[in-house]
Amino acid sequence: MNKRFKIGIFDDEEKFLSSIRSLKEQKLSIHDVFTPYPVHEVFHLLKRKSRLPTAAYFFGLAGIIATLAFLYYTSVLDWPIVYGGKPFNSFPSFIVVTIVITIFTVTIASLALFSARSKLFPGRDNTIFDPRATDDKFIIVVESDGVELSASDTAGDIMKQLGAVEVMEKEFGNVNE
Amino acid sequence: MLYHDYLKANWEKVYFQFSKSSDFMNFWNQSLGNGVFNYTIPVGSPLKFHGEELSGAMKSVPVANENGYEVIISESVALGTGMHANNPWLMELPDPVSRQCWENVAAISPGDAQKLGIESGTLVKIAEGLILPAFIQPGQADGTISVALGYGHTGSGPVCNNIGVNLYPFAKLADGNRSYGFVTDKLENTHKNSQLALTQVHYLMEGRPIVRETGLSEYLNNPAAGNEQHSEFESTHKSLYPEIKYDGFHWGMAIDLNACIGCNSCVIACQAENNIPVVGKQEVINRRIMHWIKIDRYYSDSPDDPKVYFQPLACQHCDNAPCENVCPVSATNHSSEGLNQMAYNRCVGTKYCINNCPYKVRRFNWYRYTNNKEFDFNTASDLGKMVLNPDVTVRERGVVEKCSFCVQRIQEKKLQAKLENRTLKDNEIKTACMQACPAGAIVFGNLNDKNSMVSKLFDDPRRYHLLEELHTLPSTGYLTKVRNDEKLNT
Amino acid sequence: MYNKKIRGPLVEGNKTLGQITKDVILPMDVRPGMWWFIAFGVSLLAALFGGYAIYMTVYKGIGTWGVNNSVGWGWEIVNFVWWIGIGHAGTAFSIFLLILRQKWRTSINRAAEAMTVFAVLSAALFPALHMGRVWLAFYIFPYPNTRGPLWVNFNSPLFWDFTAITAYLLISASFWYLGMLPDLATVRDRTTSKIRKALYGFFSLGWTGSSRHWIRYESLSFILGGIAAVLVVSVHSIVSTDFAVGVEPGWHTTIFPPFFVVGAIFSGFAMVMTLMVLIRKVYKLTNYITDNHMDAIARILIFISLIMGLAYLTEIFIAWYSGNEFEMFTFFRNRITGDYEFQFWGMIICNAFIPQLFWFRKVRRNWIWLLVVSLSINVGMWLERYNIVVTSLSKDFLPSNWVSYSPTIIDIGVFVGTIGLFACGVLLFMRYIPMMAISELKSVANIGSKKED
Amino acid sequence: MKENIVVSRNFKLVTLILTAIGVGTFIFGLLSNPQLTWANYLVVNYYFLSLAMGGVFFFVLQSISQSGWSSAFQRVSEAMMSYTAFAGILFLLLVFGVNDIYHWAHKEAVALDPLLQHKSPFLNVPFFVGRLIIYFILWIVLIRKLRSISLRGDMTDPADMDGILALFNKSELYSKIFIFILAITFSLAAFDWIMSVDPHWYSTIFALKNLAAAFLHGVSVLTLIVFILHKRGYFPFLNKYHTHDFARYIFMLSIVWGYFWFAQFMIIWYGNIPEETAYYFVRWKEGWKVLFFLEIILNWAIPFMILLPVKASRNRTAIVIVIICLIIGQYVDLYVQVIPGTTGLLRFGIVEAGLFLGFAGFFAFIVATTLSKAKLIPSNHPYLEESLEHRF
Repeated sequence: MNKRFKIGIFDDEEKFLSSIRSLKEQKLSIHDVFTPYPVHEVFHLLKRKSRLPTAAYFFGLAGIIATLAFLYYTSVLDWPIVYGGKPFNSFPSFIVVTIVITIFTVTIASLALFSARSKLFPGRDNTIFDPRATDDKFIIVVESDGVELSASDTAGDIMKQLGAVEVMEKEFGNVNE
Repeated sequence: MLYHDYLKANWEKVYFQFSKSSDFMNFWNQSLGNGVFNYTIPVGSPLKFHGEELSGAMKSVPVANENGYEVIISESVALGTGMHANNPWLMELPDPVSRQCWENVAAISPGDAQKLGIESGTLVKIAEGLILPAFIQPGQADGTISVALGYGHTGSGPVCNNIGVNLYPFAKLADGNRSYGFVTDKLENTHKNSQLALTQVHYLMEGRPIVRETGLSEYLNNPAAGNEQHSEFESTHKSLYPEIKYDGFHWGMAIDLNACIGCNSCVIACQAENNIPVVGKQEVINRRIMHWIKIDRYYSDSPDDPKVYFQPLACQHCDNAPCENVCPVSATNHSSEGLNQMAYNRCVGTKYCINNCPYKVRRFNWYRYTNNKEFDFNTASDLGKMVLNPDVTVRERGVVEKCSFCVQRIQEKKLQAKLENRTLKDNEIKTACMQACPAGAIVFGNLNDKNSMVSKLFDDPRRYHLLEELHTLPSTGYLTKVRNDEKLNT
Repeated sequence: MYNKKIRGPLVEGNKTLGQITKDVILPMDVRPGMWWFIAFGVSLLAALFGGYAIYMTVYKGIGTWGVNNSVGWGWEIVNFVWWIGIGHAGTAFSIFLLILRQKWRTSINRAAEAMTVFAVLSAALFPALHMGRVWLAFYIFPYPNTRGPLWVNFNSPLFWDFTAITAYLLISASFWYLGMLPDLATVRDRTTSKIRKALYGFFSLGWTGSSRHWIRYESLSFILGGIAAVLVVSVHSIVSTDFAVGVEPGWHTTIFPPFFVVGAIFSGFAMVMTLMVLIRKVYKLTNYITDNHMDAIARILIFISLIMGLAYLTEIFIAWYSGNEFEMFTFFRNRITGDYEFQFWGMIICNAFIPQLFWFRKVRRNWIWLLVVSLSINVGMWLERYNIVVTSLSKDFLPSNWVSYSPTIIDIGVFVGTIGLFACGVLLFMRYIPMMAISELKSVANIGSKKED
Repeated sequence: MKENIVVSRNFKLVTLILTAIGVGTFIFGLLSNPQLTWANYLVVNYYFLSLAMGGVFFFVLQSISQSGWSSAFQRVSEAMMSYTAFAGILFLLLVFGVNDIYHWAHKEAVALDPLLQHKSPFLNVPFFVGRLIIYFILWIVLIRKLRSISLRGDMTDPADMDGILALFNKSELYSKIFIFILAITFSLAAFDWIMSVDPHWYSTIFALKNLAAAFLHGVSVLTLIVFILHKRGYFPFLNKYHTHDFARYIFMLSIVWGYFWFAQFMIIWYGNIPEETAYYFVRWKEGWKVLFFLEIILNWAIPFMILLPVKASRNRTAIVIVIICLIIGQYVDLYVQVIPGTTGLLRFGIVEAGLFLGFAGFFAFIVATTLSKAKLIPSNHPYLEESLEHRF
């Protein structure tokens, strides 16, 4: 189903930020914003949060426990072998292995989670509202469908007033949240 | 068929008379079937010693002038007169003293070498048509050159053809006696070099307690003389690992350095028993000889009058083996009987164990030595493969191997004892080296059995381990050499 | 808050965001000069020579190398450690300088990370090749198997190596790739060629620059960065345990883990410098990779060089202090004097003395000098690994086992091959991937300038 | 913003009483059990010297890396540095105790021991004392230099940007020299004072490990001082980003220390060569094993676990808990390093406690008085602005 969007294009970070602020003040819902580099202020304004670090912490914990358990099982329970007089449970050696395997686990799991949550994977074709977002423009996208016409227009006006170089309305299909 | 007839006729003439059989064909077939014919030669009158004639013969030996050299032509330890030159095992067996193989060399004294600017490997001309690589032999008297016989074959087989120089033409007949030596007035440095196939290139111990020795009277005073470090190291041995108990067997080997004469029998016995490949001259030059046991030879410091030490060195089967720790694929680990064992099939050839072995007794299969025409020694032809011992695996290229304490023999005897429902007797298992040692220097057995020969030798105050300070806990012990040399005591 | 007046601008020439995009993407849009094709051809030839050497090694056996009964590891392990060391540069650059708040790293880290990936790929060849039976290399995986299941030996530093290198390759590659995502999208959105659009579209994974992407992207970079910091230290520490846990004199020493890590960063930074001097020269990117950048790397190199010198001294001092005859022999009679004195003193001069030239500002600002010194460090670090690997093995405990070592043409071939491989990789990178992190450059381009105006 | 610190009478009184307790214990100890006392004297003396060295490290590293965020706290590290001179005097006293601490100082022991004879060109009393004096002279001279450059900054005209930068560059240059000299001298000092307690044993990473320990514990005490001063209203601009950066320092250094500790232990454990394992063998017996593990738990495991999440590393209470663990941890670490090789007695009694309190009081007194002697915030530091408005 196609949706209509109001798109404001800025070439200055400050103007772009003040537009977001004032859109927020007017309680206008912003679909998303697009920037050529990460702007931390935006994360605060739009209350964007990532729980990836928490997830990674638990991946790490799981990795440590699983690795140590695996090492203990293989070297002590399943097939104990004497190497150079070392005890079966040669803990200092295990620590080295555990560090690396844990790192490995965390990486793979975090990458997978990132890919799944951000919907980024090879061949993925996410909607590009305006290709200049990856070059030098800052872009605010406001949803026009499902809101009153006046609200959508207000958003456009605000952006124009606050220094958008261009404001347009476009229709896109298959837009995901 | 000609040779067959000749052989048969010879047997009929020489050996048939000793046989109890009446029919020659019967005797012939029987001997052929057995593969051997045993007989006793009737002893005639005892031989007499003729002193005068000896001194006469001595007089006929030519004496070199002041600037000349006496050339001594000797039998080599490995090849003897050259009869077995085509045997690759013997061809690759290093000389006990020079530690060199695959050709004959002109051994000259360090003094002469220095005088003429000769180094080991320099080609020297001794006589017309006799150019040999020189070898500087500590202890060789100035003005003498010694060269081994038995090399330089031309039509005797693929291994020995065109290897070394034939010295027989220079062993002239004089007064009806063959003179194994001649005099030459010059030793010419040709300023050309060849590489010698040496199996050991450094010959000093560098003051390290590798071969420990003492004098007889000191030994009589204190049986631990010369071995003081052993108790010292033993007292400081602190391990961070829990001690491992070996129930049942704990195999060990004691090597008496006093008995070892450096004859190399153990080397060949081991090679034959364990299917150890022969690698050829170039690979020996590349320091890749495969012998599982080798006899290290050290000289005492003075090159003019050195004392010689022999030390058989094989895998020490350490209980805290540094090599086992580092193998990533578990190819080498410790058996419940104290053996440091190799699983050839598991080995991927990282060579880490070779590096981490302080004794450097592990060997690597650098090339494929079987079915490879480039290594046409024993295992490239169907006939050659007849020498292989079926009880021992032939190793693949890229695999590490080493002394196994003849584990196949251990298993065989253990099984036999089990079938006969009895305990294993001491000395029942003989490793190949132990079996071959003419001096009884090598003793193998169970260290857990306090009455076994090896345990008794381990209780000897002369016992020590090589590189004790590393706490590798070898299962091989050495016994201090006791010299009959009273000078040592002063 | 970044004080531009004191610290100097990170990007010179008052670039706008659009200009940055244009400048960085330019080398990808225009056909490279003749030099590129020549360089690529030469690298390819070197790589082919390496291919031949590898073929011989696998077809005939390790016997084609110079190693022997006592010196079981030779050039191949030297090269392995050398490459892995160089492979630490990218990650070290991105992570450690991030931790130390060195903002100037932005224009260099992309190339440094690319270098890391190619260097680690080159390095990873050797552990496989040095196996006698490389076709059984999978035995090292601890997977349930039909052999018992007989597991692997978790005590073995080679197993640690294997896991560490696999993890490092994966993480450094994904860290690099992740950093590239926004830039690949930039290329995708700017190109007019259909093939390129499809290709870069595929590899940019559908990146749009949305705030949802950016926040997760930053979190992931933070996680991967933290992890990579630990990993970069642990990888080379683990490589050092290949030697340190052994009993060989000159190998068994507790300082090896940090010493190897520092050495790795040393050689890595030197290689970064070599590369940057050339890239700067060829692509005229002096506004982005400024003289100050080179200056900063040079200062770091002096610092590390002093640490290296100190580590050598510590080793030598403790070798004497220990009173252990084997240690003393290895250090004093086989390295400082003896058969390997050339390699030893070469190492000392290249690593500890020549970098001291960087104390002079003129040297730090002259590209030829920079090239000379950075190359000499690379040679020095190679010699250091040679010293460690070969000298200890050639003369260890029992004099009867003492031998010397020299490489064969095959050894040399494999090494040349990896250099070729590395160079090919770098050249392709320069041609097809934005050489600098565009999005990061944009974020620092105007730092510190706004408030003052 | 309060510019200067005033040391209260009470504080002076308490610290001086503690110092007096220390002196009293020392004299009592010398009379009752000199060996025990000297060994503990070494532990505690080295302990507080290491804190001062940690201060030096923090100062020089910040200068060399031109870090901006920390410049407001520079005076705290300077105050800690200034203790070095007093530590030097206290270390000189150690000369009277060498026979009680060091096995190699006994002529008759050396005569029987070839290994000690080999080491005697290095390990002998005159050279030992000579080195000690040289270390301290070098340190004190450089510390005074850095301090005077820093104080000169306060006098400069704030508008004179070039003059300020020139001063900073000078300070950076001396920092570079210092860190290099420190690396050499402190390594040797660690070999001299601590490692030679077990004269047969050696480890190449030993000096590095102790260097990292000094840095770690120095920075954590520095952080503690900053927090205490903040609580008293001195560093009002201290925000969560500063806290985070301090926590990161502690976190990273704790990992580095743990890494060195593990490297040393693992390599020795793995090689299992008696020459080296003798050291750990003693420290693995009976009660020592508890301390052995306590050491790694306090100095690595707890800081690592607590400071891993970002939230905790911006929380001052969490950080203070970690710092307290580290303060105990350093004592345990040194105790485990020194005591088994000297008295070999595992005990914590009056002598141990009294000496520690005495030194702690003295250290606190010196640091506080030095802090009060100059402006708390180096007002003309070129990066001060970055520090005051520090954001991540």
